[in-house]
Order: sequence, then C-alpha cells, then structure tokens
Amino acid sequence: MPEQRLLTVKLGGSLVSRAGGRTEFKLEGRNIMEMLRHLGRDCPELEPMLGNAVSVAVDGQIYRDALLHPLNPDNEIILLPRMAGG
Amino acid sequence: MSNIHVTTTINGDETEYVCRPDESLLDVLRDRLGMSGTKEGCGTGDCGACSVTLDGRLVCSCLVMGAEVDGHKVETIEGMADGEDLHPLQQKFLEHAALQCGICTPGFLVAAQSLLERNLDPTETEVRYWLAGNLCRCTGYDKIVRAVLDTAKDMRKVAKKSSAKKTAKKGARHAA
Amino acid sequence: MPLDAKTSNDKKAFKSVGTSPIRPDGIDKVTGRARFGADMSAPGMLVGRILRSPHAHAKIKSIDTSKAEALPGVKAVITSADLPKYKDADEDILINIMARDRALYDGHTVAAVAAIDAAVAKKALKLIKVDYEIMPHVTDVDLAMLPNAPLVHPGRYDGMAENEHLALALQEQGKAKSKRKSTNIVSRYDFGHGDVKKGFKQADVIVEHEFTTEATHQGYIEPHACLANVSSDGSGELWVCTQGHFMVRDVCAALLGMDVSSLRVTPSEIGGGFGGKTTVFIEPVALALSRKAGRPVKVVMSREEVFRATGPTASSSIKVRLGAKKDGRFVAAEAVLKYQGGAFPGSPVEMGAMTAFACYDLANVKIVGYDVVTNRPKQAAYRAPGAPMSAFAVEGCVGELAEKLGMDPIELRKKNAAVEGTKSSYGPTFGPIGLVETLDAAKKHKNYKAKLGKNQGRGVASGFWFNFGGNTCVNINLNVDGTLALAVGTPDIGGSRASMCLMAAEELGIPYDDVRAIVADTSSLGYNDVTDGSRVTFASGLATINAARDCAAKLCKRAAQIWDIPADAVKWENGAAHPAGANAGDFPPLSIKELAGQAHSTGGPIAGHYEVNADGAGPSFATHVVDVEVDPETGATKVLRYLVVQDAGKAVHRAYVEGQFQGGAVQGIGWVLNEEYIYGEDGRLQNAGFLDYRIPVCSDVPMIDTVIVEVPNPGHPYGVRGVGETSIVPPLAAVANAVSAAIGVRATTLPMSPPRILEALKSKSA
Amino acid sequence: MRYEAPETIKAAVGLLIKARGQSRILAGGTDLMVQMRSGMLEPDLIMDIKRIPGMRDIVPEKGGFRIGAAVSGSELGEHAKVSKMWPGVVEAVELIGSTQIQGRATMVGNLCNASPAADSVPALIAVGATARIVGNKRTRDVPVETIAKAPGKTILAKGEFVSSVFLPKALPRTGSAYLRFIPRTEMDIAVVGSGVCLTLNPKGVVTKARVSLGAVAARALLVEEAADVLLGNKLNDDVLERLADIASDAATPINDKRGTVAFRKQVAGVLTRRAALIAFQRAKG
Repeated sequence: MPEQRLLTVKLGGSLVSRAGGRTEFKLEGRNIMEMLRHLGRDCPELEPMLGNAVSVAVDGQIYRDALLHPLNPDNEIILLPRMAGG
Repeated sequence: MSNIHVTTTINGDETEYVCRPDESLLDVLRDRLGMSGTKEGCGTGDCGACSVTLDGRLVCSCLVMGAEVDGHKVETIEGMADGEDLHPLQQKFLEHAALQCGICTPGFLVAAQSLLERNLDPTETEVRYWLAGNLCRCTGYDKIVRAVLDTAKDMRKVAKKSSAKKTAKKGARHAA
Repeated sequence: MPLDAKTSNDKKAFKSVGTSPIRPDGIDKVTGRARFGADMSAPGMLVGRILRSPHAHAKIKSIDTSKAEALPGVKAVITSADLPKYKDADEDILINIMARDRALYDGHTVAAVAAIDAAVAKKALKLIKVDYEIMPHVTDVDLAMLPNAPLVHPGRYDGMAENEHLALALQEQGKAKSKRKSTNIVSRYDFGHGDVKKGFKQADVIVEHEFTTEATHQGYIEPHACLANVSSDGSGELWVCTQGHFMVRDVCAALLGMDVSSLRVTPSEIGGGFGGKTTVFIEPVALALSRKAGRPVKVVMSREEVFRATGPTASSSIKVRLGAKKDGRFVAAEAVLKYQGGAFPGSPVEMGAMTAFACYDLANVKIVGYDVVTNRPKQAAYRAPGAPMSAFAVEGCVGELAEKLGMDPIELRKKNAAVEGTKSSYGPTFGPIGLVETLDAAKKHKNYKAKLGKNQGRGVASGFWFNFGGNTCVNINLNVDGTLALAVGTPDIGGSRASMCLMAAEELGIPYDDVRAIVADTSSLGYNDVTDGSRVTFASGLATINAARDCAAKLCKRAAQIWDIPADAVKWENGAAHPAGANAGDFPPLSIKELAGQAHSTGGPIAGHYEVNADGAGPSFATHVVDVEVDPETGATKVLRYLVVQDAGKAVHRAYVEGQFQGGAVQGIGWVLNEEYIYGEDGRLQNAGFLDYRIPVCSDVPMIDTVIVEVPNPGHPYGVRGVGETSIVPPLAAVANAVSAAIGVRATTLPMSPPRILEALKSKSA
Repeated sequence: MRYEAPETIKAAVGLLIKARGQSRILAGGTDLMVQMRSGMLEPDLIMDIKRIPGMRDIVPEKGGFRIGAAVSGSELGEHAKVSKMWPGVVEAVELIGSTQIQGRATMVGNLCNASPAADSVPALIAVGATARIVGNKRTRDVPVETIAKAPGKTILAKGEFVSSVFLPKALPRTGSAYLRFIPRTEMDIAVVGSGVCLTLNPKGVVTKARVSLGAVAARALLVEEAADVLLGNKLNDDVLERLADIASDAATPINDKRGTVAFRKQVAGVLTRRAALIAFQRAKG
C-alpha cells in the first residue's frame, strides 16, 4: 500500500501566536471538517478558534463555512481569520 | 402643553390637524397625517431629507413648527406626480439611476423642483450649490446632478415648444 | 465551478445583463411611497426611547426607574435586568445593546422606556436616576496600548494567549516589558512570507512612514429604526431597516431567549448601510420593551444617537516600510497596524493587515496587526472594513517611492502588480484578477493626461477587496400570466433587485419587466447571510441564475409531459420550450406564457429555487486617479477631477455599478479631507451631527468619472465580481498622494483638514 | 410650552412681559428648533412674530433699507436694490446654511442668537448697521455690534426684541464684502469670518473703512486698527500685508472642534486681505 500523503496546512492571522509561532502543520483529512479536527488534536491551543472563527483558503479560494469541501494533498491550504464585509 | 388647531393646504388639499407646540411640521406630516414620504435624516436641518416647500419656498420641515403653518401652503413629495404621470424630475432620476438606497430621494426631488421653478437653465455649479443642503451618502452626487441637468434640458425644450405654440395661436387669433 | 459559456466580454452574448433598466422599486422611491424603517406604524403603538451614558467610562452603581415607571403614559421601562444572558447569546452584543455594571463609552445604552408618545417618553428618560462612578477612560489607540493605560475590560484577558502580545508590542515599540497581566490589546495577527530582513538589505531605496487615521462613520442618511410587536404567547414580529434580517432574527432570538421560529423579521426598505447595519442595536431593546408593555413599540434613533452609539469604523495607527531596487522592483515590505474598534474586540485590523499589500507581488513581506479596545462605541463594518486605512499607508509609501525613483506611479505599480498565480501577501495564490487591466485603463484615460496648474497635484492609488459569497436562498414563482415573482433574502441597498431581475430574465430569455423581485421576510425564505462583503450581486445573483435554471428545467419537463416525450428531449431557449432536436419530435415551441397559463391544469404550479453557500467570489481591484488644488493660504483642498477604474468581472446593471464606484470614491474623499470622530478630554464625542461630522456635500465634489473593467470571475456563471467595497479602498491614498504632490509634503495624518495642511506647509518652510 | 402668534408689536411685548419662565422669539426658527430638539432649551413661550405687520418687509428709509426681523435670507437675496447697495451684507446672509435654511433663516435671528460665528454679523458691523429694539417703554436703535454680550447672551431686557435692522445709505464709491472660511463648500459654521466696508475718494484712496471679524473671539469684533491701516491709502501689497497682520493679531480665538488658534489667526488675516480687495473693487465700481 502506498504511504498516505498528508495535507500541508499553513496558518495566518491570530492563529500564529496562538500556536506558539508554528506556521505549518502536516495533517490528515479528506475535507475541511476532518482537517480542522486533526489540527485541534495536534494543537489544542487552537481548538477554541476552529469553530466559526476561521476561514479556509483552498487554492486561492476563501471558504467561510464549507466544512465538507474536499481537500487533497496537492491543495494550497491556508487558515485565515473569519472575515466580514460592509 | 395644549394642542393647537391648524388649518392649512397640503398638496392643494385643505387639511386640518391638531398638534402640540413642540411638534415640527415633519412630525405632523409623518405621525399625524401619515405622509411618510418626507423623511427624517437628522432633525436639525443638516441633511435636507425632509425638504418641502412652504408658500413656494424650499424649507426643511424639521425646522418648521406644525403650529405656524396655519393658513399657509405646503407641498410635499406626495404631491409631485400628477396622478400616474411622474414629474419629469422623477422620471429622470429613475433613468439616470440617480438613487441607490432612495432615502434622500424625496428631499432631492423637492429641492430640485424648487430650483427648476426658478431657473430652468442652471449650470452644474448652480445645481451643486442649490442641492448642497441635501445629503446623499450613496451616489457621490454625480448621477443626481446629471439627472437634474438633463431634466432642465428637456423642460426647456418643452417650454420652448409650448411658448412657440402659444405664439402661433396668438398669431392665428390675430390673423382671424 | 466552471465558467459558463456565456462568460465572455462580448456584449452580444447577453440580452439583459449589461443594460441599465429602471429598477423595480424605483417608482415607489421617487414618489415617497417606499416604506423605510421609520415609516411603519401599528395600532396601539408606543414610542420607545433610550437613555444613554454621558460618560466615557463609568461604574453603574444603581439605576432607579421608579419615578419613570410612575409617570402616566409610561408602559414599560427596561434595564439590563430585563435582558439576562441566555445560552446562545453573544455576550459582547448583549452588553453593547444594554450596559450592565459599567458604561463603556459615551452613548452606551443604560435603560429604555416605552410610552404613549414622544413627549412622555422624553420626560420619562429624565426621571430615570442613574448613579455613576466615573472611571478613567482611553479613546486613542496608541495611548490605549501604553503600559499604564486605563483598562477597558480589567481582568477579561488575564491568562489568555493574547496577553503575551503586550510584551511583544511593547518590545516592538521599544518600551519596557510590563508586569501587568491584562491589557487593551485583544488580538495579534501575523501575515506574510519570505525574509524581510534579507529583503531590505537588497533595497536601493527604502521609504518609511507612520500614518494615522481617525474613526469615520458610515453616515447612512436613514437612522436605525424598527417596529417590534411581541404578543402574549411570546411570538414576535419585527419590521426593521437592516442589511440582514435573518441575522437580526437569530441574534435577537438568542438575546431574548426566544425560539428562532417564533420571531418573524420583515426588512423595510433600507436607507443606506455601508456595513453599519450588519449588527443589532435597538432591535432587541424594542422587542424587550414590547414584550414588557404588551404593545407594539417603535424605536427610531436620532442622528445624535446614530453617531454616538452605532458603529463607526476603527481609527488606526500604522507604520509602513517599503524597499525597492533602483528599477522599481519591490524587495521587501513591512507594516505594523494598530486599530481600535471601540469597547469590544473585533476591529477590522486583520482585514487591514491582509489587504495592506494585496496589490503587489512580494517575495518578502511581513504584517503584524493589533486589535485594541478603547472607550468608544463598538465599531461596525464600514465598506471594505479595515482596508482603506492600510491602503492609505501602503499606497502613500508607494507614491513616495515613485517620486524618489522618478518613475511614473502607474508604471511602478504595474511593475509590482499582483497577477494570476501571485502568492498574495496574506497567503493564498490569486486566480484570474484584473489589477493590471485597471492600471492600463487608468493610464490611457484623458484625466491622466490633463495638465496641472499651480498648487495642483495628482494622486494615484490602487486597492483590493476580497469579496464574499455566503449563505443564500432564492425562490422564483411562475405566475399564471408568465411573469415571475422573484424572492431574495438579501436586503437591497443599492439597486440589487434590478440586477436580480436582469439575471433571471437573461437566464429564462424573457423581458426584464416580466420579473419582479422582492426581499422576502424571514418566514418566507431560507436563511440568507447579511448583505455584506459585496456579496449580493455575486451570491444572490448566482442563486437567482440557478433558481431560474431550476424553473426552466421544470418548464421543460412540463412541456415534455404535454408533448409526451422524454424530459431530456426538451430544451429551453428564448423564453420557450423547444424539442431538443429532430428526433424529439416536431412540436411548435411552448412559450413561458403558454406553459404558465396551463400550469394549474397540467400538474400544478411551477417554481424554481436554489440554496447554496456560495463560494468563488472573485476579488476586485481598482485604481483611482485624482487631481486636487490646495489653497496654500487656507489649506483648503478642492477636488478637481476624479477617476475610478475597477474590475467588475461582468457589470450586470452598468449604471448601478458606476454608482457603486462613484459613491465609494466620494465617501473616501470625505474620509481623507474632513470626516472624523472628535473626542474631548472628557471622552465625549463632540461632533455627533451632520453639521460638524462633515460628509461631502454636492458642491464639494466634481463629477466622478468611471471605467468598468471586466475580467471575468470564473466562480460566477456570468463572471460577476462584487463591486460595492473596493471603491472605497484607494481614495484615501489617492487624495493624500495628490495633496502631497500639491503641497510638497507627505501627508500622513487623516483627515487632511485645512489646519493640518497649513501646519504641514509651515513645517516645510521651517 | 405655549405657542403664540400676536398680530401687533404691542401685543407681542405684552406677551413677553407677562410670560413666566423662558420666552423665545420665533422668526425663521432654524436655531430655535435645533436648540429645542437637543434639549438645550425648553421655552415656556414661543412667540411667532411673522404675523406682525412689517416683520416680513424690506422698506426703503433715508436712502438705506429697513429689514424686518422675519425677512428670510432668500427674500433678502432676491431684493435687487439691497443686493446692489450692500453686497457684503447680502452675501453674508446668503452664506447661512443651505437653500432650505435660506428659505427660513433671518438676519435678525442670526444677530440675536448671539453666536460668535454668525455670518451676517461681521458684515452688518462693517457697514455700520443698527438694530431697532422694541419694548414696553421705549423703542431704541443701537449699533449691531452692541447686541451680543457673550456667546448666546444679548443686551435685550425682558419684554424686548429686535424688530428690524437698518442698513444706512451707502456713500458714493463704497464697497462691502464678506468672506468666511469653512472646511466644506457649504453647510458649515464659519471657522473665521471677515467683513470689510470701504469708501474711496475719486482718486481711489480709502477715506472710510470698517473691518469686522467673526468666530475669532467671544463675539464679533470691530477691528479699528485694521481700518486705520487702510485710511488714506490705496490697497497696495504693503498695506494689504499690514492689514492681514493686524487682523491676525486682533483675533483671539480658541482651539475647538472647528479649528485651531494658529489656523484661525492666520486665516483671519488671509480673509481680511481678500475681503478688502473685493470691497475695494466694488467701491471702484
């Protein structure tokens, strides 16, 4: 069986200082919900932020509430603050 | 505070109401007469949303007392269209997209009408200064000014035609 | 989502989209018939009024409402005791709409009354006795970050990770490490990539400035207004001017402990919002008053209340450093942003940080943002929240770099412009974007070639906004005569109903006038996010198009049943069902009117609908060019000409797209020249009215020229990008660059009021 | 609160004398209504003077004009003869507020509101206008500069009100001008205002001058030193420079939300110089 490739997840915004300065994680997950669950397990300090306080940018597209959006290891995945407009 | 009985003419209709001495004409129009087309944006005469005319003069109805219009004539946005026929300014505001949210629109229309009654050939600068007491936060004023200038242009054409007609008629009568 | 075949810039591909018809709500708005927030009444209605703190920061020792309650005509008095915390309620919002133990800013609500008329209500407010103990306050962002600053929320941030920010911040400011556990800094945001230290070492030229901006208000002309009616069974109705009635429903239900389904919210026409009506202020108060009084209660804010107690945007203090090679290529960029967002966390500093350098392709970039609390009203979103301030700072430095390098400012921007594939300064890689196209169009425009006279200057600036999608629901009901009733759930603040009708008409191949759009209430449609983030034409548009397709599919199916052929053998074209090919059979087309007319007898009503959490909102870039003249003796600035060039993806209603460009530009002109929140030493707002809070008047501005650039957004079937917000991002910097050019001094403090400009001129001659 | 609209001066004075508590005159109402709404003022009597004969009239008198207390800004602006004789006064009145405000606001209201920043007051002072005060025992005419004592305070005693302002006859070769500074182009309170009135001899030398500044002290100032600089001179650069310096020095403003001390002092000089030039051109005809 081929070795399972992991997602590369980068952090931005207030998550960086919450995670003690770590900016990148290698995580499992088939979609955003699973990825966030693994991130919270890896870095419990981030757990309280991962509810609805984050957006996820996947290949340049920002998702605000799309937990079921599929992810694969080739995606550029960046966690950003949840944003609001005027 | 005793109420005051007032008899006045609003949009051509004789109207009676009672009001307290501290009520503005705007309060009376909106809360006592149900004429909510005239808007309140500030209540201090700084935004022009409550513009009406009083004996033909453009005023902020928030700075007129309900009590003092007894025996006078008031015109509001509700009296601007003639039944189903819009006033040319109303039509041009629509065509030029001169409104976004529309809250300032009644005030602008009443103010612009007051301008065109006095000056059917205003310059852009004259339009801008005449309307400086009407605040709009959506449009940046561009399309409003264009709509007023375009209306004036059309109304001048109509005025020319009708005066030409009148002259022609007069001439015909004389000839007869 | 793949780009549809129709997403070409060839106008011939569209019949309705790209025209500028009269809006469906137009006649009502020019005749005074349209009903806004304050225009609704109900039988037995009471007048609600609010008592507000006159202090910037004070302990509320007690509130005695007994005399007010005893006044004849008073039907209810409420305080925070009437608004306990329920499980799902957001505590910050709850405390913001009604102070608990402390008043946190001048204008903070402390009590409210409902009475039979305005005069009685006014009298009742005077009879409420509040015993305040005044506490030290802070209203300035830089002062609020100092180690000895009065704390807005003592103890609240103890033990949270954010506390380390103070130490960090103070170190960055060169100040001693504090021993204090709590601070007014509530969040720190970090963005960037590469190595800025290394980058600056490669720089031939470095510019560095500190900038400040004052808080500005959205300045919508319609004050907040609502009419609440809670019946004795606990169910309620609310009529309200808001950018998001579903948000109002959910938040109010949570704050008042109601089931969501028992509160029905109907949106009125809305007299401007610009972000300021994306939260609640008076709505829960009106509901609580109505619940207590057992009668309908109308609450309408005064203009003074709007300024003192609703959200302006943040004020900011920003430091920018930008390094470039001699040829103009940027090698490093760095910014520290400090935004105060009033008495609660949530200033838009993260978006300021993310947008700051978004226009540029940078190898080394680092941005740090601090969210700071002060004794000011809780900020609310204002058009591209956070972005105009950081653009003011960054584009000011770009402008100065152009001067130092002797380069054309548009060419310098082009050399460094973000393009498709650029890794953005905030992380993600850009898809197709139109910044370069806006720069090219600006350079070609006649305004860029106009000759400048004495004391005149030209300014250029570019700007970026993300644009959002979000939860959206749309229904289309086919009427018996073939016309369509389109129901959307996003309040129309700038003519969006017209755009929706255009897209539905386009999709179904019918005349624009055959579609009528309304904004449906919360019980008639599924959940919709607020009208924000320039999302409506994109997201409600996308949903409308898909609802129309759903409707077309059902029409085809009905035609198939009538013709007795398979549904997939029918296609929809030009407003009629046609057999899909020769094999399908030879039937004359069935028009929408024919199908509608027999719908009830051929299987029942026909409707299309679509629900989505829309993704794929494409960002929009803009470039503005402005010429000003400054009177060197009085410091007065006159805007001579103004050009907005912006990427709309695809302009659905061209006139309203232009209107968004123009409106944003003029709001920006106000922000840069005259608008500001002025606080006294006592922490009270000194200019809570349109006389001294100076938004531009008609005679202040010239015509605003526009160029619509269309680089299609692959995330929308027609290529649409949101346009509402980007237009306010560049003007602060564009005007500041023009003023700087006219007076020969870099302007770094907003507003650039005449006294500030005279001061700058003096410092230059000294 | 009571609203009364008497039809004679005598009845009006009688109401004012009998009134308990605060009384306020209603002419245009553009200040009164704002003050009442803000809660700053809750008068017991509001006396509308617009039904009193003469209050809305502009009457020629002794070669000049008497302007009734209830004449609105736009009515004054439409009066061709007043505009021709005293353009400085008319342009000052027309600067008060928007078109809508012009439809109501009166010059006398502007005077009696006693705001240091009132636009019409420096212009009226410059042309030597007088105000007619009516009251119980006597009617008196006083120079307009004596009406305001302090911000919001006038010399009017109980039972008195200003019924009209008199603009004297303009001497030949007289020119008046008023300029103010505001941050926007309209809809602001003056940050600085300057009214200048000049009379020239046939050779173009200033023989009579009055200069008044607004918004730079607790009430509008008559700056006699500024007038002295002009007397016996033509307006060459040197004279104008000295005029500007004197105006700047005479200004004793405060820092507030509308402007700083340094700004107001400098702009007082700039505007006085510019207003003097306009008045000079008008005087030359």
